Amino acid sequence: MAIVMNGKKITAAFAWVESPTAVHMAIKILAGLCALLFLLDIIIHRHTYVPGEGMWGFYTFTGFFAFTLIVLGAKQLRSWILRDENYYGEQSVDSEEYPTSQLDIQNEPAVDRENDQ
Amino acid sequence: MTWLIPPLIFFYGAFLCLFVGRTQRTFITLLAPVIALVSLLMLPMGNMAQVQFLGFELIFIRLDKLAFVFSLIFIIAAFLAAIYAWHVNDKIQQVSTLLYAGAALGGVLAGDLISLFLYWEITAVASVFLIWARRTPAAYATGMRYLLIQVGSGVLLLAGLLVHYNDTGSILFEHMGLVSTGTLLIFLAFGIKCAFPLMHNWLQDAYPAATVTGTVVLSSFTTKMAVYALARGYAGEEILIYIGAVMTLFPIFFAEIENDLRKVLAYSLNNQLGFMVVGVGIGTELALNGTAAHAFCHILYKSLLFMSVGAVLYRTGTSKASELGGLYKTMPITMVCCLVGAASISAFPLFSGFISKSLILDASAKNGYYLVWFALVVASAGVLSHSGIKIPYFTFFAHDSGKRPAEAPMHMRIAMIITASLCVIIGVFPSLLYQLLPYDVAYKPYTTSHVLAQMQLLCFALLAFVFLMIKGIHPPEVRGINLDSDWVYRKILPTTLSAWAASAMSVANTWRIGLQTQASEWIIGIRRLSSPGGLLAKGWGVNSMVFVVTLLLLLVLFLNLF
Amino acid sequence: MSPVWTLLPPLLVIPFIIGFGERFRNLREASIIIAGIWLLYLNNQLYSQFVAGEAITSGELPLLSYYSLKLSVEPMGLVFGLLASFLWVVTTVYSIGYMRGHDEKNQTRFYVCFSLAIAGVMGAAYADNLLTLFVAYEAITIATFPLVTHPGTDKARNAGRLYLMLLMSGSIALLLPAIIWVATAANTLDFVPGGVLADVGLSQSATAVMLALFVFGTGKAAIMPMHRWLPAAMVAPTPVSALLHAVAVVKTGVFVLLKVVTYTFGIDMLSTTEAAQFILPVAAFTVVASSLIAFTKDNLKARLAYSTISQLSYIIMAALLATTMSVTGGVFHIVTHAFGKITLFFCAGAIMVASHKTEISQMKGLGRTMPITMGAFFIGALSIIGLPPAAGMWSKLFIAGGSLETNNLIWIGVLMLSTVLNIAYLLPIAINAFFAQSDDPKIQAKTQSGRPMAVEWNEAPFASLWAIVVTSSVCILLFLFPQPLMSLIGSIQWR
Amino acid sequence: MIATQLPALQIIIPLFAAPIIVLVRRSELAWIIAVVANLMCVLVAWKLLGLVNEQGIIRYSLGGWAAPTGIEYYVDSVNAPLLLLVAAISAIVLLYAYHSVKKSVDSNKHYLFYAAWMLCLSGLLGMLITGDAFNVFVFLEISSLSTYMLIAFGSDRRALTASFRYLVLGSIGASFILIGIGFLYAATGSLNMLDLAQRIPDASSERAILVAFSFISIGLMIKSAIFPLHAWLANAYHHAPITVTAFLAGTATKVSLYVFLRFLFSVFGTQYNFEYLLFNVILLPAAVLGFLIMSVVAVFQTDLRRMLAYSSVAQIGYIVAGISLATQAGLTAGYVHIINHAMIKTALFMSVGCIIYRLGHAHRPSLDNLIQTMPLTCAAFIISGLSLIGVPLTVGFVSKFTLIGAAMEKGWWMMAALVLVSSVLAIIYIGRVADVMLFRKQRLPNPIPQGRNEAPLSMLVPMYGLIFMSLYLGVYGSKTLAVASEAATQLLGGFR
Repeated sequence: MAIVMNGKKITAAFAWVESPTAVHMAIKILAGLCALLFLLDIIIHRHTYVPGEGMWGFYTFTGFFAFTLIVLGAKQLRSWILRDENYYGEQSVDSEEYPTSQLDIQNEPAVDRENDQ
Repeated sequence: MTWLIPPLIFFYGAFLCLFVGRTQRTFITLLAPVIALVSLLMLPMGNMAQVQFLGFELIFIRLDKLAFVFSLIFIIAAFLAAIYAWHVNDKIQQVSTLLYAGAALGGVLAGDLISLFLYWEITAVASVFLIWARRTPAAYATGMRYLLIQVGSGVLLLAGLLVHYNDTGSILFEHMGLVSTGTLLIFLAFGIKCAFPLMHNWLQDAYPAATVTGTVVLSSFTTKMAVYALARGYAGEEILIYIGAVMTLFPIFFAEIENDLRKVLAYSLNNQLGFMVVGVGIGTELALNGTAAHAFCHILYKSLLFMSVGAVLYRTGTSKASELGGLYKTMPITMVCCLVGAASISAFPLFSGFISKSLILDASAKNGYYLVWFALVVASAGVLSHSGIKIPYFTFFAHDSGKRPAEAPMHMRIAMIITASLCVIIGVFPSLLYQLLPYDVAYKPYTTSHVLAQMQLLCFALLAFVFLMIKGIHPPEVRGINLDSDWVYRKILPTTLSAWAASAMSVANTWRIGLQTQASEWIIGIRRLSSPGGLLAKGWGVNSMVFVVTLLLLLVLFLNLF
Repeated sequence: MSPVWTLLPPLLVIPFIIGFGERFRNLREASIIIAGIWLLYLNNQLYSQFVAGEAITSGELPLLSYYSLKLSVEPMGLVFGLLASFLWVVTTVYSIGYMRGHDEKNQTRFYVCFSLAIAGVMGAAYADNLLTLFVAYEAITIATFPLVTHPGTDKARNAGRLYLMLLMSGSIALLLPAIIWVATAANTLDFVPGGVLADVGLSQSATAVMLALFVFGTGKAAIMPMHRWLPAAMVAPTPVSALLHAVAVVKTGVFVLLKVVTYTFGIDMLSTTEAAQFILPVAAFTVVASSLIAFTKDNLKARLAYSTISQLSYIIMAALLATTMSVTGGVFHIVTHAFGKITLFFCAGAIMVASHKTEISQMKGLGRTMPITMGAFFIGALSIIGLPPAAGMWSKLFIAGGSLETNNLIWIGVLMLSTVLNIAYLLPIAINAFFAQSDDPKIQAKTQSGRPMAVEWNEAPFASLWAIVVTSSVCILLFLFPQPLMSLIGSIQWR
Repeated sequence: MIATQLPALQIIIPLFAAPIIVLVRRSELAWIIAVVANLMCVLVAWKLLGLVNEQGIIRYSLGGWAAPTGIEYYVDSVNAPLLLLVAAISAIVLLYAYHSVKKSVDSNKHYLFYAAWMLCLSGLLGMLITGDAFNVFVFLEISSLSTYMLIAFGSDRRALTASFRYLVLGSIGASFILIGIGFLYAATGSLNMLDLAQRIPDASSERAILVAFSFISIGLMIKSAIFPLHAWLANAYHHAPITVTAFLAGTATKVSLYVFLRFLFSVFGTQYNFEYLLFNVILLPAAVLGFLIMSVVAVFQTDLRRMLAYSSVAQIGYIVAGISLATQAGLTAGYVHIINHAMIKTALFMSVGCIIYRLGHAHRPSLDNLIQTMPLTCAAFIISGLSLIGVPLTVGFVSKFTLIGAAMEKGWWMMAALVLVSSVLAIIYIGRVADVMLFRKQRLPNPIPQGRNEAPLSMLVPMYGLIFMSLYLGVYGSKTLAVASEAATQLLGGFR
């Protein structure tokens, strides 16, 4: 759980993110949370303004399906409108790199990847 | 006091910056917002700085609560951007930032249409330098497009205000409504700057092209000034509700598939504007409060997001999602700030977006715009998809790009941390913001049902994301360009125009050659007749002269005698 | 004081110019500057006397039986006179830097013709009747002709030929008959508030024809198709292009139209008939078409020339719209465009002197070596476009406002379109100068190092730079303080 | 005493100077005598003009024989200014002539040249001053014969052909006039113009009057070189010694035009001219076609003399156009252009004379960059050229303004427009010369010698005298206009 930085070992606060167990754990927590929220909807009476809003699980379904549909829709959209980066010519802002002279690109020295795990 | 009104303080700062060195400039950019804030707080409510000018009564300061909340956030945004841009050693950027912020502030405080127009145009001219400052040919071209559209909006405003003046004899900037040609033109002018659907593409075109710091500045002012102007002039105009609804929805799809993260944020900006426009369109006190609050919060979290993506760009040289990933390892603070911004924009409870967006959603529901309300709810889920998840996930997590950039510089971190703190503070203590709002409305965002509903929406959306990722349905990040309405003026128009021009030229050439041939034939004929030795110019012999004389004599005699 | 005195300084300085000649060129140029300041002083005297409410006219010189040469002072002329005399001083200072920096030949002749032209402009500004105006108009044509052909090249001679042909044939074949027509119809050529043709009973078509004769006959106003001389005349040395072909000569053209509309036709008469509606489209077309042509020009002066044509047609439109607001804007635009365009031309000349560049495509990155020049260029361009914080905005506002009183949105649309076009062809020059990569490898090397402005300056001579700074500052000052000028224009008697 | 004899002196002085010159024979002296005589003529003409202004019409019976039997000299506000004009122009050209003649004419023929000049002058002045129709013919012949002689002095052999052609044409014109006068006499029994004017309306045979009218008109049209009867003029002007051309251009055609005016308005009366379509059908088209076609022709000429000759025909077209309007304004315009064009064209030919004096030719394409060599001459040409175009502050402007105003006043818009077209053509032909003089680079194998090589002062001074006079009258145009207007009133009012 540590990476080497400037020759020193530094504990990366968020390195756990890459461990599959942690990811699985996070997914499980999310699933649990979702279940909880779903159940709460039965218990707690939501104050509503819009007809149908009070329907059981309204927000849960809306959230899930809206998201899914948006992603699917976007995917479809991409198939229509995606073009090569040079579509507007070589000198378009979409295809060029940000001029490095104005940046301060600093990389941490080589990282010992094996220590990551 | 007239000489110390807040916009002018920025202008003075800009002027000073022209003549001083780097350190002083940096301090001026920091100091100007502070002094402007003091000046703003000292201003009394009501009209000030009224000037008789060219036969018009200009009101440079009209301070009421609506103007105040926008002014305040503009000043804060300018201050935060200044911290973030501490490292910049570019006179042009610093001067134009100050001018731009000052002009935006001036526009919000303007009490009449002419001074509004003045500031409207200054924002256009000043802001474009933040794009050009990237100093590449592409940035130049983009900046030019941006400027043309911005000034186009300005001239529409000018035309509109003149027509309006001609109709009503008044140049006061107050509630107008869509009642005449003049107000329609002004509406369109506002609409362009507010990035209405189909007029929106300058935003996605230009903001990602600006400098690292420039985008942060740009994201704060222009569009919010337009929202303010709409709120001032067209509150309750029903069409705005539908425009706003469309605005919240369609950018989501584009944002979802866009690879350049700054462009994703630009689309997201567009989508957030939609919420505000809906608020303006509803026009009730609650809705307008929602608009003002949302603008306030939005400036903060959108700045924050642009800052974090900018920091990544600053350290890695790219902001393309396909090139990034795994940066959390070396940029943890940036990552946390980004997450705060993402949570705010997605309106998680306890973050600023939640307490402002709810106002607008409730207003639309209360006023019976159910369909619009539903659109906004869907859009809220969409916001999560691109700004809440995509930005942080693909930058800092996802697959490891192998990039190990250093953490953002200290000043950027400071700026981001302050901004993130503000987002959280407002989220936790909403009354801090609410008391600034234009109308006194008692509103409690943290009711159980509210929190529950929002959490359900967001968590299930998250769940969907996880589901889609696991199933591999979620679209991968690929390099490329997504066509949008700028296709019209970047592709179709140039091609067709040049084709037209070519054919017109060829027709004109044919005509010209024809005419020239004809004319030269004539001239040759005349020349042949008239040159020395030609019929008209040679020394006629005696015979022919006498012949002519005789002929003429006969003619005269004939005429006279018969 | 009689306005005739204003003719004196530019004429009186000529013997001195010739006398000092090339040998005492410092004295020669000093004498011109003194004459310029004197002229400015005289104009200012006229201004203060006028403001004090004194009626000022000169004695008459009977040229034709009923019509005499006569000068008088009225607000429009005063604006023009003050403008030209002020800019004469500035341009003289500028041309000292330019002509020497550029090693021009025949400088004495240059300055003599220049002074003559200024005398002509003074005559035009204070002309009290159409005849005087016409005489001054022709005098300017002839005095400026040697200036166009000054370089002595084939191109210059062709340009001079075109210049003289178009302006002279235009004025003699169209403007002169129009004037004679007025004389026969109204029995007077005087400028009278409210116009002299109102009660003559000209039919609408006759009015339209007469108006067309004036508009097209005044070749100096460069409405299409009478515009060809202007780009051609750009072969002249830059101070000439700056003062004469951006200010004095062309403004005389539009000044004639404004005067004619206000004092011969009378705005009431013109706005009640449809006569102007036939010519307005031509002016509008000129505005747009010349902007489009300007795009295609890579030579800086050529582009500025087409921009001038476009801007002149703004004023023609203002005159033809014939409302108090539009004519006010037109007179105002004479001033604002003058300062904006002269700045641009000064910059073009400075670039030519300092870095020997004439083509826009060569000027990339030039802002690094010539920041003051290019900064001034930016301000001048803003003024021409009509954006704050430059004065051009106000005049455009008034012209656009005036166009509304005719209840026709198309004219305002043209102005707006032109604004956008102006941006597209003027701003890139300054922007590329600052932001684009220079072609010069030395500068490239330095800018690559991350400090974009860390290059040694290479500005034009001080005299020229000074002039540039003055004119560009005026662009901004007039934006902030247009009030005195406006109140002067506001005192025009409309009826 | 002298004052009462002034009309006679006007003719007699040059007439007597001629034989004296022949007797003297020495060229310098001949020139001096001619100049003195001519200056005296100017003085007389000046006095006469003063007298006319003071006391109106002067009538002088020659030899004491009263009119209508005797010959009467008649001076009014129509011919008095022209007397001065002709005398003055002749004087100026004479002053100028000395060097030019010395160079171009055989030195042993100088006395003949000046004698012929004096005869010509007296003939011209006589045509102007006389009030007798037959006397007009006599003086016409005097002037014509001496003109043929003067033209024949040209150095070129073609001068002889030109002179001959002019002689034939001129003789035809003169005999037409004679025939016309004969018919008039037959119909009315009088030769005195005043008398004729009174008798014509109730003449026995209207047909005879009409024939007379036709013949006289055509005859005078030939002499005035009105298009299309102008053909003699170009060659004559081209090949004559340039001084003669300058003299003739300013005087001969103008005097014929005066006689034409006299006959048309004073003798026959306006009414007549309209009734018999002369104005509308003959004169107006002749005038308009004249100034259009001849201007075009002038554009394409390469020799300056020829160019100016055709331009003269065009300018005569303007005068005739003014006349054919037959209104107060039109006549004023025509009349004032007689004066103005005389000054302009003489000055132009004088400057061409200077060029010829130095270069030996006036071939336009060979005048490259002449301004370097002869700046004053070129300036003179260009200033006069501007006047020809009608630039304000020159006399040409005064004429043009008045003419166009007159046409507009009468509603003849077309004519006004065509006058303007022809003005533009004038810009072109003058501009082409100016262009070559000022800007053309030297590119001929035999370029003009470099360095200042101005014509002698004795040529320049009179030339500039004339130019300044014309500029003065250009600025104070109201003076000539007043004279012209007075003359027009007089003409329209008929004899008083």
